[in-house]
Formats: sequence, C-alpha cells, structure tokens
Amino acid sequence: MTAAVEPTQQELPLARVHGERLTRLPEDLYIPPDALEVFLEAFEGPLDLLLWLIRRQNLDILDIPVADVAVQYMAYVELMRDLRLELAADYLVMAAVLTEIKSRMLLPRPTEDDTEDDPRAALVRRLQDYARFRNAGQALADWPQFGRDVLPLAVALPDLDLPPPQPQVSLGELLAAMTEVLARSALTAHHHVRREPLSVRERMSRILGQLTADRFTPLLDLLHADEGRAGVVVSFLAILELVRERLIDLSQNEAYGPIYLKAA
Amino acid sequence: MDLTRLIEAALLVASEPLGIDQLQRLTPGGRTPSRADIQQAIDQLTLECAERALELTHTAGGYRYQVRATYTAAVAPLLAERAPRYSRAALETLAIIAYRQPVTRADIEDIRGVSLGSNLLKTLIDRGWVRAVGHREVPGRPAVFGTTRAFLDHFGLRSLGELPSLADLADPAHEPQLSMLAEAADTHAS
Amino acid sequence: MDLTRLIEAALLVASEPLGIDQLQRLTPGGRTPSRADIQQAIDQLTLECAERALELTHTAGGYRYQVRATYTAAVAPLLAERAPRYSRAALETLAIIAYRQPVTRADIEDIRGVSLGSNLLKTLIDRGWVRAVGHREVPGRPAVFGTTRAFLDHFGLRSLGELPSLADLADPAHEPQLSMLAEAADTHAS
Repeated sequence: MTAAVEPTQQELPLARVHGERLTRLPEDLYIPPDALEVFLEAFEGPLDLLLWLIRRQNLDILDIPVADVAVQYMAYVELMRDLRLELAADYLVMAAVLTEIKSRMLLPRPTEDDTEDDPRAALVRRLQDYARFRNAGQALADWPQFGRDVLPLAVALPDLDLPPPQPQVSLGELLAAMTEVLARSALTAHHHVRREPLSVRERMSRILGQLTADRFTPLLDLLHADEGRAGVVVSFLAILELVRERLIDLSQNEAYGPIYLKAA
Repeated sequence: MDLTRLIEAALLVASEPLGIDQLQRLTPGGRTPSRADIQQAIDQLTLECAERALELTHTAGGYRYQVRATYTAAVAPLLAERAPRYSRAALETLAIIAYRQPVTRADIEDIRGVSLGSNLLKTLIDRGWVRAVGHREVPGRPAVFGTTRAFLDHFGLRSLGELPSLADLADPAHEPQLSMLAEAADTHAS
Repeated sequence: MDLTRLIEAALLVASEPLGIDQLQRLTPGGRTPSRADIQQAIDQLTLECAERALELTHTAGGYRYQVRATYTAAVAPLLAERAPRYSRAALETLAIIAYRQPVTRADIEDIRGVSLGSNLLKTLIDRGWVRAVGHREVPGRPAVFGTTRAFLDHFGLRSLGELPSLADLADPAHEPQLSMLAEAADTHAS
C-alpha cells in the first residue's frame, strides 16, 4: 500500500514544470488508509479526478501535459484498486482515452497552432463543461436555501370551530361514476336499469317532497300553469311514474271528480 | 445581535411555545440574557404586534406567535390542507341517486350489485346533497332518496336536466313513450 | 376587515408561497381585491418588515415570509430537525438539469463522466425539485427532466435567470472540500 502511495504524492509538485520528466524520489511515505479512502471516495468520477490533478498543479487546462497527467491518473486509479474501492468502469474508460490521446500526441501534426486537430480538444471541452457544472453544483450548495439558511415560520393559527374541509366532486367524476355503474350492470345483465329523462326524475323527488302521508293533496295543486305546457307534462309524467313505483297513493272518490295524492 | 430581534426570530420559527428558560439559551454576543431582559424584549414585541395580524400569546408552555382569531375563518380556505375525497362507493351512490331518483337503498344496492355501507347514505345526507323524499309503499315502507337544492348548487346546475346526458352511454334499456314525451317536454322547457 | 392584515395573516400561516391569484381569493367584505390592491398591501407589508427578524420574499410561486438568514444559526438549536445535506453528485445533477433542461439521464451521465446512481434522480424527484417533462424522440424515447417551481421556491428564486450564468461559473475560482481533504492527506504524508 505504501508503495502505491509513494509515487503519486511525490511526483505532483514536480509535474508543474511543463515538459519536464518526472523524477522519482524514493522516500518512505505513509498516509492512514482511512483518510486516503475518504479522500479518494470524494472524487465524483474520472473527470473530477482529472480536473483535480490539473488544478492542483496549476496546469493550463488548454495545454494539458497529457503524458504526465496520464501517469498520475493511473497512479490514483491503481491506488483505488489497491484500497479495493468500488471502482466505476468509467475510470478505466478514461484511462483508455488518455492513452489514446497520448499516442496521438506523438504523431506529427500539420500545424502546431491548429487547435482543431489537437487530439486533446475533445477532452478539454468535456473537462471545461464538467468544471462549469461542478462549480454550478457548488454554487447551488452555497445558495441560500429555504429551511436551511432562511427559516420557515411556524406561526400558529387559532382553531376556531371551523367545519372540516368537505370533499369536492366534479360533474365529470359524477358522470364517470355513473358510467361505471352502468357498465357493470350491463355486464351482470340480471339488472335492468331503467331510464327516464332527468327532468321527470327530478320532478318525482320534488313532488314526493311536497306530499305527506297523513294528508291528501289535490292533483291540481301540483300542476302549475306558469310552468307552461312542458312543465305540466313533466309533472304529470312524474306523478304517473310515482304511482307506478308505488311511491304515492292516488285516490278519486267519483268519476271525473278531483284527484288526490298522498305519500305512500 | 439585538436580543429583541433574536427572540422574535426564535418565536417565529418555534413550533411549540417557548418559556423564558428556553429563551435564555439564546446568547447574543455570547452573553446569557437575564430574565428581566427577556421580559422587556417580549413586552416590546407584544407592543409591535398591536396593529398587526398576529399576536404574541402567553400560555402555560410559554410564549408563541399566533394569527389573531379574527382572521382564521377568512384565511382558512387558502390553506394547503387538502380536502378528503369521497370513496368510489359514495360517488356511485350519489350518481345513482342523481340519475335515478327517487330510489330506495335497496334500489341502489341492486344497481351497484353490492350492499351499501351503513354510513354511506348518512355521509351524503349530512353533506346536504341527498334527502329522504318519501317512502315506497312496499313491505317495510323503505325511504326513497333524492338530491337537494344544495346538490344542484354545488355543481352549478339550475336543474337536474343540466346533468351530463347518459344518452351516449351504453344502455340497452330504453323506455320508449315516456322518455320521448318527456324529452319533448324538455325541448319545450328550454 | 383590512386587506393588508388579511394578506399578512394568510402569508404568516401558509406553508407554500402564495401568488397574487391565490391572494385574490381573500375577499374582505365579500369583495375580490384587484391585483393592484394586493400589490399595494404587499409593498406595505414588505416595508413593515424592514426592522424586523422576518422578511417578505418573492419567489416563483409567489410571496413568502421567512426568518432572515442572519438569525438562522442562533435559533437553529430550537428547531426540531436539521435541513438535509445533499451530496455533490445530487447537486451537480441538479445543476445540470437546471441549466441544461430538458435533459435525459444519458445527457447528465455524459456531462459528469460517470453513470448516475439509481436513486439520485428519484431523490430529486421525490424532493419535488425535478420532474419528467416529456420524452426525447430518439430510440427508447428516454424521459427528459426539468426543474420545478418548488425548486425555484426552495432556492428563493423568481426564475432560472436569477442563477449565476454558466459562463461566470467557468472560472475554477474555489476548490471545495476536496482540496482541504487533499491537504489533510498531504500533511499526513509529510
């Protein structure tokens, strides 16, 4: 474990010098594995680790010494392996990317300044993009948050004897419920759902509400001329249906005499 | 940091009343305030509320801010408290009463194919949407139920005729003469 | 009943920010107040807070009273629970969704260079800060995610435009905890 730590920790300050080969300083080093583990686990992935390596050495992100950085990167990945950290496959993919860039850097390029042809260009863009969001994440963490930095009020509301909130029902829900009922009763088929126009059914309820069981009411009291012919027809149909459904009693003492109704 | 403001902040965020002992744990500038200091701050805060919608009350548990009771009723509808929902059984029962009234409990059970929970009709009656409108002249003289004016008001209807039509729904049983006559009447009426 | 006091009462007890539309449901004397009336009342209430421990803020969802940040540390011990801390992974993911929305899970993984823990998006969705806003018309029709109004409310923002621009964030000005840890490790090493 000590051996794995050694090169990384010692190389880093030396890698600042652009283009200079790293010199290994054989020296015994020891970092408590726990602290190291915490440190390594704090990396959010290969881009995060690479950014850290670059910034730590004040390297220019646009001119990364890929060969050096690749060596350091691999040293950290080896270290993670040695510590048996759960190593995301993404770290190994990045190692391959670095190796590929390193080998392409060795090939001659048409012009030195042509950044488009720079094999590092794609990686640099990714690093820059990630760096922005890494900072944006930090900016969000620092941003005043409700419940953490500014606190909600817990002012009490005195409880008067308010009626509890009542369920609200929409017409759509009512229609859906009835549709469901009809669909089921059609399925079971043993029941025959009758339908009259709602105006009649409503009138049936109204008339029933006007009648009492202990007193006869003249039919003519229930038919109102001011409702027009249509209204009278609806009332009449309602009364017929009420009689048929045995909800009211109808009596007539003599032929052509007045008709009386009472609730059943 | 000003002790009065600190106490104000503490009382605003605390979900329970705070006693003077608890308020003494607030130490502006590292100094524990005396009980007299705290009492003075509380008096000051009480005074500041005089013209406002909240008041600083003193109960057995200590001090707490609350909204004056005058405003409770007015702000209650705005509060996030979610209204409960009716069960499917309740909605279906309501629909059956609305579309098939007047109906007995047995009618409803027959149409739904299951027996009705004992509280279900009571819920709808308590809500003021359903009432017993009479009795059917059969053994037991069961009550028949219909919808009320309040029911129509809730749905913004002038009459039951304005309920969405079931005509488009699959319903094989059609009553020829009676419904045609009444539909003619509806047309006249509208 | 005075409209200003009624609005004050509502804002004092509301658990979510209240918009002008919602505040118009307060009807002192049965009269619906105009938007201008409400704005005037809000301005008045904002003014009244100037010297006090609470402030009236305006976020995407509307207006909200909150205790000023100055007092948070001092009164925090009185609170029942501490605000949860979110991991760097969660905050980076949230930032990507906030700035690049609508984004797919793959977009996020691409930017961060690591695959996303399975619970991470769920945590943000459960928190109400992120939601699926649709699907991208590519093979597999992956869900695309965006931030919600609750996200803006939580961070006290009226719109996403109030977040610092990404360009301003490009400069790696500050190194968070990571560098401190590294220094600790180095100290151990030497």
